[in-house]
Amino acid sequence: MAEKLPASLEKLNTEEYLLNMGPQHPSTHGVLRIILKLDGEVIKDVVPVMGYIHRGMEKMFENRKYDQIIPFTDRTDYLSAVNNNFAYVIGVEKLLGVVVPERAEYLRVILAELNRIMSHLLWLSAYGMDVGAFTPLLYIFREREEIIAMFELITGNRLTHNAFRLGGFKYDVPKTFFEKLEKFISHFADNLDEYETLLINNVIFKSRTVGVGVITKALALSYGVSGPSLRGSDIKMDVRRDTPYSAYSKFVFEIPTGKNGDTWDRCEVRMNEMRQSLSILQQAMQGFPQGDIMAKIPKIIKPPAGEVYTAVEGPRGEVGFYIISDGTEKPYRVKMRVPSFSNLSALKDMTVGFKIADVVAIMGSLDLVIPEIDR
Amino acid sequence: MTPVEILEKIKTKFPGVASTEAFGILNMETEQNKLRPLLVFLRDELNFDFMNFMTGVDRPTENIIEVVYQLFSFTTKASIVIRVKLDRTKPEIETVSDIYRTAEWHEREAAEMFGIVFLNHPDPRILLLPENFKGQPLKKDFRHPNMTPLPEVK
Amino acid sequence: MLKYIKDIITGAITLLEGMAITFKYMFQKPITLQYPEQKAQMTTRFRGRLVMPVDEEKGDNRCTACNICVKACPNYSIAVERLTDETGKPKPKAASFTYNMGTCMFCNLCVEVCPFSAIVMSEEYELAVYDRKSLIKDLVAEKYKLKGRKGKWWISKFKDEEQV
Amino acid sequence: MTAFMQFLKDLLYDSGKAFGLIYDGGHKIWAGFNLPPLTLDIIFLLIAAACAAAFIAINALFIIWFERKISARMQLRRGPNRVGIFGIFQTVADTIKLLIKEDITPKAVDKLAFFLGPLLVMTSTFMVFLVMPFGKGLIAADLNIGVIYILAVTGLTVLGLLCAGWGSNNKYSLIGGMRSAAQIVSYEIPNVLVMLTIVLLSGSMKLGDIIAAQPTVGYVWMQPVAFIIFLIASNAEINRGPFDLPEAESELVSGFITEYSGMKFAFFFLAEYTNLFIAGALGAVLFLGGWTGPVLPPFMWFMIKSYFVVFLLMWIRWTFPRIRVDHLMEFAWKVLIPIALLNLVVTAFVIKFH
Repeated sequence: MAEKLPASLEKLNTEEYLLNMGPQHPSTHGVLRIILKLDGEVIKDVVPVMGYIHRGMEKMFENRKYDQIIPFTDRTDYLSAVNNNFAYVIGVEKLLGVVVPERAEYLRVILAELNRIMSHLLWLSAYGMDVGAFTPLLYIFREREEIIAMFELITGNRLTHNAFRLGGFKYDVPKTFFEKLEKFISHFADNLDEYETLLINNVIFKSRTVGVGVITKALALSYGVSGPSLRGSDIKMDVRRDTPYSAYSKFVFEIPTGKNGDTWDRCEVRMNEMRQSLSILQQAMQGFPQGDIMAKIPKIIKPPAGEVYTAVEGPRGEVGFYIISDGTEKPYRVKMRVPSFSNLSALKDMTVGFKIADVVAIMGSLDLVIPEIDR
Repeated sequence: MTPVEILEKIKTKFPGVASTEAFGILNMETEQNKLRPLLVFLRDELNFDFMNFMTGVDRPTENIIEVVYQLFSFTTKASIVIRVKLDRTKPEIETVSDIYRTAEWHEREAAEMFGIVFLNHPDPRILLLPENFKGQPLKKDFRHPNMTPLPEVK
Repeated sequence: MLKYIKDIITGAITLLEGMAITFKYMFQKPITLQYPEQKAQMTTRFRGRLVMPVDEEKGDNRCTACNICVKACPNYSIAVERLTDETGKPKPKAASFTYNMGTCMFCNLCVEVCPFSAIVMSEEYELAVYDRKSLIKDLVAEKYKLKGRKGKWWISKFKDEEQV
Repeated sequence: MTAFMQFLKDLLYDSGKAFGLIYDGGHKIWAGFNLPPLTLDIIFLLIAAACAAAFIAINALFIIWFERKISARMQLRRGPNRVGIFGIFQTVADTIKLLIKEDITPKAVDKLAFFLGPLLVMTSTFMVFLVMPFGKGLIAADLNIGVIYILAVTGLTVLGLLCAGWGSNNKYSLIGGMRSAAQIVSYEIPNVLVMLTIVLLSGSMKLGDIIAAQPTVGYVWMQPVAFIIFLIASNAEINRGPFDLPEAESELVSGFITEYSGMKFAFFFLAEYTNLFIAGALGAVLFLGGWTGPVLPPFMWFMIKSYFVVFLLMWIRWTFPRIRVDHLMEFAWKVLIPIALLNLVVTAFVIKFH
């Protein structure tokens, strides 16, 4: 402001104040704490504080045998347990030099894509809650329940499946699974369109998300943002396409991207991703091969000394495992590369200048899972 | 770009960088003071624009702590691992958080887990551990009073 | 001005579309499962808590106290003690099979490695108790009988499911 | 006997006449005891107030149940179905729970403001019932400035919410209180403009006259735009979704009611749902012809129409996401007020030259 204000106005002392969002807050999706510096309703600064559920996973891995680690990976990102298993399992298999039978590869892809849809559905419902629409949650949970039932059929658990084993699967698929999958595929696309009309294309929703939380291409790359959050910024990066793992090179699918890198783009990318997952599911179901479900692997797993980094495309982004083996039964060091960790680190550059309600919308669009960040 | 081509390009600029290849990923070792120029070179000239992660590895038998940087190129789809060996008694290294922004948090994590000091780090607070926690838990010789040894099974 | 009016009209249309969807759903059947009265049907592979069912032919459990499950457990929630005869020589029989449900991850690894099919994950899922001590159970002393199942059903349960 | 039947019939269909009989009879008997008539008037007034309070309580119990059932139906759920038939007594059980709960007053609160908040909110909602025409003659006082009275009294709610927000000494509550003040003040204006159109059409501010002046189908067919604006603005004024910013639970936890518990919390809850009913009733009176209608008693018609508007508001609430605070203001000042003004001007012209 160029001109000098009158003395009576200058005395007016406005204060910025700190607002503690979390660790117990309905929309931080877990025990994440965010310290907001507010000027009225406008955000001046954001500092995420975390570690409230740090369990020392990486230390635990060093004291477990290779096959015992798999159930622990479920518990980092509990919404995409299969994708975490996937990243770890293909890493150890690479170290061992095991070739997984094709049937197991296909089943892995099916489970991973189902898991992705399940996770995105939960994101969509929770995001609806974040922006104040309660009703979509209950519609979406119907579909999610169907997927969970399928997982229960194959693995026996609903959320932390412990689905994969080194070398494939312990048990083959039950017959009823494909009937259920077919039924799910037949109606899911229609329901997805309905949710898009109900929530994503709603004018209130659009006004809350378009142009909010913009992150540029260069900044997103530099922050290591991955997954749909990165693709929202018009970067066609997808581990499934860039470094194909398992059977992904056999399927035809597109990588949806956004244009502006704002919150609405990230939402739209996720919606389109579910459609792509559906098409992968269809392809995998049609081409599902016969044969073994488990490769021959040694009874005691002792990979040769060496190190490997394997990553898969999880629902939230790149899930990676950096495994160092020293030739014993237990890994020397396991580092988890978790997508939410990097995604959250970009929060400050997205939120400053927006309002409290936008913080909730932006965090929701990043699809954070806190146990994954803390590990 | 194949790993060999990348290697040749790097060798011309930075002679004396030891490297091996494992599972299709280039594994490169460099020195403490060459790390930052190397990363800048990789980012600007070879398009390694994405840092997957960085972390530490404790190796008490060799008395070193390794710092590992994994980079990925979105344009060429190549990956590279860069490792720097630090003295275990006094692990110090320059921060790279201004080259790759994601390194800021990863470095904070590595600092508290391994006791590595990142010089010139913009925000050197602890990240995940409780505030009054003593020790660096991911070091191999870390012991905590509440730790109970795992039962031996015959 | 035209854009202003157009925005209002398109906005109103999206709102009405949304309202039509909720109105449509008002006349659909609720999907609620009235929990305590109605219960969900568990699948064959469902992983409830660990049990050691009584083999009716043998009249006892099938455990030989070989400790393989103990080694397989990632969380060390199983401890097995062997039965000894009068001379102190160990017999292939478990004296006690201590299972700590508080640390169990329900990962099924112990069941998969068991060479004698002595243990299995049951279909129970209401596992909450008031006391932490009652989470630790001795499965040998429990003499569990699988409910509604006959004979050695659990041994062949995966074969019972028709495979593709 | 026939006189009694006639009295009963009057009580249902022409309550003013029946109450007049009671009033006159009461005064005759009272005069026999040689007591001043003023005391009897006060007693009658107290009885009327007690009736209104009882109505608020029972109606709130029902409306909460109604909302829970409606939302459940929309969300493929069953809603309350454990206490009583169709769970109709669920709210009663909830109220009993709230009554026996500990009433926590946090240490750092401004005690006076903290206590005054729910009281003011409740009082202002209660006062509206003075002019609410429940049926033919079933009205406490048909003031000739009825519409203005309603606007003035409902505006008082802001004070209560601000008191609650400020007094709670909680940052979330403060933001919630401030938001509600801004919101209610802004949305008062389109509401006034819409009511002004109705006043222009009917030529009176007395609610009884407005009802009488309406054609049997109500003003809604003549003023559809005004009706929609009324729905939006009154929905915003009673702080319900998609305008529930002051208590947005995903942003501000619960806004100004974060620190309240027990009976004070119940007061806010009661006020919210009573306000919902008032919005519905006003909609019925101003646009749907109030208590007029065939066959059924006027009171029934009034309730049916009110609940229809209430249902519309619930439908809106359970469909849409929450609007953002700056969009809320923009919407009021840039969309609603211009349209309402235009509507008013057009109406005025049509009336003048028709």
